[in-house]
Amino acid sequence: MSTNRWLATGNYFTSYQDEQRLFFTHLDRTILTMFLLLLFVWPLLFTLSNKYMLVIDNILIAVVAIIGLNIVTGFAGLISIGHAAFVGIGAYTVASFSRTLGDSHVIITHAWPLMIVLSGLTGAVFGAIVGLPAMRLKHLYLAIATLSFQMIFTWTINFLEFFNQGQTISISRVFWFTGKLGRKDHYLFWYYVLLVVVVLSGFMVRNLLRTRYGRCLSAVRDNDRAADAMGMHPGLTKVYAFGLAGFFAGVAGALHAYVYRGVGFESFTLHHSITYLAMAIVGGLGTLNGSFWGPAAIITLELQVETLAEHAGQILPSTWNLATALKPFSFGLVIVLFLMFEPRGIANWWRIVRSYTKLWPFRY
Amino acid sequence: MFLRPLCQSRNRIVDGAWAHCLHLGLENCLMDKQNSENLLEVNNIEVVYNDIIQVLRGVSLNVSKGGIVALLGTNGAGKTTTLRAISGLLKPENGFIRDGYIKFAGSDITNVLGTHVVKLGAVMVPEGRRVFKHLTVAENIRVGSITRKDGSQKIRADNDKMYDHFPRLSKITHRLAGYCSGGEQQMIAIARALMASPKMLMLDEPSLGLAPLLVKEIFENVEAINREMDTTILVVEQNAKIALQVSDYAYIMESGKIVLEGPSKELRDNPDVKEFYMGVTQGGGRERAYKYEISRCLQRFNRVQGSP
Amino acid sequence: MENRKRMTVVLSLTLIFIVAFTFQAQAGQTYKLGLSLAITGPTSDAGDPYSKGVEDYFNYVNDMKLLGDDKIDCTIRDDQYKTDITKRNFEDFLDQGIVFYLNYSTGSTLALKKDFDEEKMPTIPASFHAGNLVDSSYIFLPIASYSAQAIGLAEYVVNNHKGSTPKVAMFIHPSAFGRGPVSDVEKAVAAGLDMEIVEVVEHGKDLDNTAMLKRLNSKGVQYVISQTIQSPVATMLKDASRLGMVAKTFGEPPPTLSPRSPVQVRTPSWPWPRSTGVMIRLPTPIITPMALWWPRLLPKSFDAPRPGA
Amino acid sequence: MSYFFQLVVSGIVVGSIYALAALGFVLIYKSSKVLNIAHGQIIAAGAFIAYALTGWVGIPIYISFLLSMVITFFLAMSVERIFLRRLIGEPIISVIMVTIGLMSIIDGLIFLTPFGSVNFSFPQFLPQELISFGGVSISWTQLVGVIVTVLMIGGFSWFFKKSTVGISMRAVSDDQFASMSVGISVPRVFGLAWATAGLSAAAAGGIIGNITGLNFETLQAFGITVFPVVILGGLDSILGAVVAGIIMGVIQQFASGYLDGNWGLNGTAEVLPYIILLIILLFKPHGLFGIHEIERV
Repeated sequence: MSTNRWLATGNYFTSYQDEQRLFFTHLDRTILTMFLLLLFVWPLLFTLSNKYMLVIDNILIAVVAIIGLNIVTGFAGLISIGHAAFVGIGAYTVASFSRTLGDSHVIITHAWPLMIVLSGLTGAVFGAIVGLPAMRLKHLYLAIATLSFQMIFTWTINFLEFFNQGQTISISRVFWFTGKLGRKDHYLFWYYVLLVVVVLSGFMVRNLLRTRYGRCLSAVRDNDRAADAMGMHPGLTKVYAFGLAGFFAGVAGALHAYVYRGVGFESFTLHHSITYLAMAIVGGLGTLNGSFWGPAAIITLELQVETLAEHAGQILPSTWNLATALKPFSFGLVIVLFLMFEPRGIANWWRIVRSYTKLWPFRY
Repeated sequence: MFLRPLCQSRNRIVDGAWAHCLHLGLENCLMDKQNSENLLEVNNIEVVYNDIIQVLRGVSLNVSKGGIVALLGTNGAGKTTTLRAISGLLKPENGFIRDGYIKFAGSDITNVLGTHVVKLGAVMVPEGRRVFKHLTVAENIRVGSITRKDGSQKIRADNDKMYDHFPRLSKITHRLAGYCSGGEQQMIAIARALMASPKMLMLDEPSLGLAPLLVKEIFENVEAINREMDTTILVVEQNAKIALQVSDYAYIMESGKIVLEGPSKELRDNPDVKEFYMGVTQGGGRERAYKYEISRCLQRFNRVQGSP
Repeated sequence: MENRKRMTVVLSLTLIFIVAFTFQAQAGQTYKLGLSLAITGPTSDAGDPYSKGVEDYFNYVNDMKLLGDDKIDCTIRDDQYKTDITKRNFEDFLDQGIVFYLNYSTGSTLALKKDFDEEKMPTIPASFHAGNLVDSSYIFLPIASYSAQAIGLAEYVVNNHKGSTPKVAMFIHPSAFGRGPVSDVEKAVAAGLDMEIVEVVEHGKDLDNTAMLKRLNSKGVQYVISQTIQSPVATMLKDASRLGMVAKTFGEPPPTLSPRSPVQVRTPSWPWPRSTGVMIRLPTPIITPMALWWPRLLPKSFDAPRPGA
Repeated sequence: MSYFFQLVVSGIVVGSIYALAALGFVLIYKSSKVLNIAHGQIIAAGAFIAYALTGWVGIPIYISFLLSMVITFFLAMSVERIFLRRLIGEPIISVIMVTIGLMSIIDGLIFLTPFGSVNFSFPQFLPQELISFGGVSISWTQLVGVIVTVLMIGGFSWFFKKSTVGISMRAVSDDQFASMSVGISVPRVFGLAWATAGLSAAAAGGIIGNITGLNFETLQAFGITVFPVVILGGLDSILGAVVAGIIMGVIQQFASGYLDGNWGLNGTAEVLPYIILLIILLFKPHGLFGIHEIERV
């Protein structure tokens, strides 16, 4: 490690511990701190409309979910086509309380941090249970096991009277120290909550990867037989991975329930699972910062395409379905182009940018 | 014609083998005049992977019709890359022939797709046997005939010929190839390649991971193929001893270059070859080997440092 | 989806009515409206023409100066049948300052009910689920709710049935709008409608309904009241006629693309009974009122009077 | 008892149509180890092309079915050519994601046509009468569906077992490098796999379209509906697809015949296949007929 950690411009690792530091240089840490500060401060400086606040909240919810998906699909290499169901488990944990106690019971409105953690734990339990087949199944067969879970989840929610047969179960606004949240500050308030959750989850995952278990994950992904030979238990590792993914998904689900003030099964269908996968891949599988890029990119793209389709609809005759067609078409095209030309996702651009600036001001 | 690549200034010869090379090269040149018809001509090729990693630095070799030629070298010398360059299989590994040319049976096959090369009659048996594990032995062999256009009659006849040649396979035609033993798998791989009725067969380390007895059997088979089917053979080996016994002519590679070549008989007696490739040392050999290793390490190190 | 052919006409007229009377507008004012619906995604076969109908209708209103100098500016957004996107669209519309909101699916209408009330935003959903009206004072249904329609059919069955108590089954979509009418019909039966509901069938993506129909038959079911989208009913009708039950439509003769005008839906190869209701008469008659939508009907009918068109 | 038999027969009929729809997955998976999520869209496209040819162009219906198979054959081949050829050698998950993207792209293209939002139906071309024996009845449409399925599946099994091209397609799925070394053109094999999958999809589309009518949502949903069939059969086995298809078909019919309406259950046919799939996978991790990966270290 270089003596001056402000001006270090290169790799000066002298031990493995060095390589596992959270921040390689003071500069890294300072930049990150500043960036986080900025994230906390900007809403105070100028206000966004409710729509865009909701969009940002939506991105952050997806980030939490994708962090989970990245653990199971990116770090452990297990394709999960049922992630929306895990998110749904979290949301329906909150919803069950609302259903049994009434939607404005004090537990829901005041003890919401507890509810969020509880949803995470429920998600983890279900994740581990769904992960059990991973002890035996591999590759696509496992992916289909998660798909089955998705289908069973949807059916159960849609069938059981307890879950209001899939119809929206409402959840009332929460209380903060200032009293009950109004409609105006609703999205802003949850923006801050989400931000805290995202930062915490980010650090959790970053730290997780530095532990023995984190290394187990990538070892199992790369070759589970070899990992077995090294004394790791591939099956259990996978089950843990599903459990962790379930935890993050559950947290995301609870947050979704609170932000949207209601839980309906339409938000947790197979289509959403696939969108989550798309987010993870566009962001960059197996990278932490990919979990941030992916949701941001996909949701922004959706918005942009929507605007584009609207403009196209105004110019083109309405008899032609072009504007309608444009939306799925361009959405699909972006995913395909990404995979064709940048299969490692946006995280790879980030990596390239970083490696350019890493040695700054010195060059090769 | 052998002199040209050897004399190029960028081909720094690794060790004291320089003189030998020049000497043998001249001699070969003269010898080669007698059976000068070259089936394969590799001229000074340079191969890069991913546009930056240079693996071959000007390799030239010739395979004359009907002969058995061996290409020897240690791990990472570039033998397999050479073979892949010839058989058009660099592309899947993101490799590319940047310089030089390869001619097979008169036509240029530099950077040509593998299918085309097979159609021209040069077939490779890949390293590590690579049989189709989930296909039966019979299906494995049949796949080899995919590029042939000369009628099912001939193909069927060839198919039978394979079983005559490898009687061991005729007993296990319906077994999945993945469950066959290593030796059987190697035979399947060779038979599969022969089904394309090649003019030249390229074997990539046929001895890899096989018991000595099996290695012997395989090489006997190779000789028989060469003899009976009039197939030219280019064999890449680490096992210099057996390769030099079987082949007529041999090249030795080192760090992406041919450092030594000559008729196998002569190479067998060459002290350097004996020392470095057959593990036989004569007086003080150990020390020399040690020094050589060090110099090579240094050289590699310099190269790594020097590269962008 | 959950639409009848004249639905948009009624809907729009009601809407104009509300708009015209709610806001005593000055001359030349523009009213902003918002419509969020599924142009793509599930049920887009109904949503897409619905959006065109609304668009054309407001063009018609503006062109014909039905509101005098006032104009209506209706923004139409696709929500892909997703509640999340509907909510986003609604927030966006609010930011744009709409005075009236048009919604589409049952799910999102129920999910956003509270928002409508909080924002005091009058809303007409395309879903006529009776449950929309519960605990809500800003959702309006311009025509009879699905429940009312289903009860109407039940009454039709009872009135026209000869003999003992008719046995009825309900064939419904596995969602809120499908299930909604069931309990209301059950209530009507409890209140004295002389009818027996033998079974409620929630269909899936079935390729073959033979088993279901045979089961209903063996339970003595005489009528089927269905409340769902087109495709499952079409498959069921085919299977029904295959089993020897003859389908018969009632209501208006539908517009057709084919020379074979299926006033009588007899042929299994003609899966789209193009009318508001279908009756299958077999050993026993089955009535299927269906939520049907014939695309393009509305624009066509408005083509003629439009100036310059 | 005839109720039971009717359920079995209906199950077999539905199951064989599932098998035909699943065949497309198997064909692509067999050679390139890719699960084509966009298969439902290709099925829909096949059905729409057939309708467009007969309904708008006026070609006789049988010929338009054949033509649609031919057109879809080349369409699928060009899809492979344009989108997937570059991805040879990329991780499988990326390739699967590309097919997900493809799903959206084809959706968009279909929304350009009237098929995206209007329902159509094939003109009727088969006899109306029922074929019944002993209280059990099926329609001509279904019978033709079963016959086409049997023909297609028989043909493809023969193709993969006996023809050199078929064997080499299996070889490519086994070891791409080795197959290149014997001169198989791997991209061409992939193209062929997609093309044959397209062909089978068009056939499936024609049959399903005849049964349910031409509704885009319904048709494309088949891509997902047959997943349990594909997996239960073992992903790369044609025979597996048939057996699993019939098992799933019969299970669904039994579910809706015996479970629905009793004990307050409903719509069990939607979920039961997945539950049974999970249970079977726990005992047979490679499906019923899937190839066990031969891992010799």
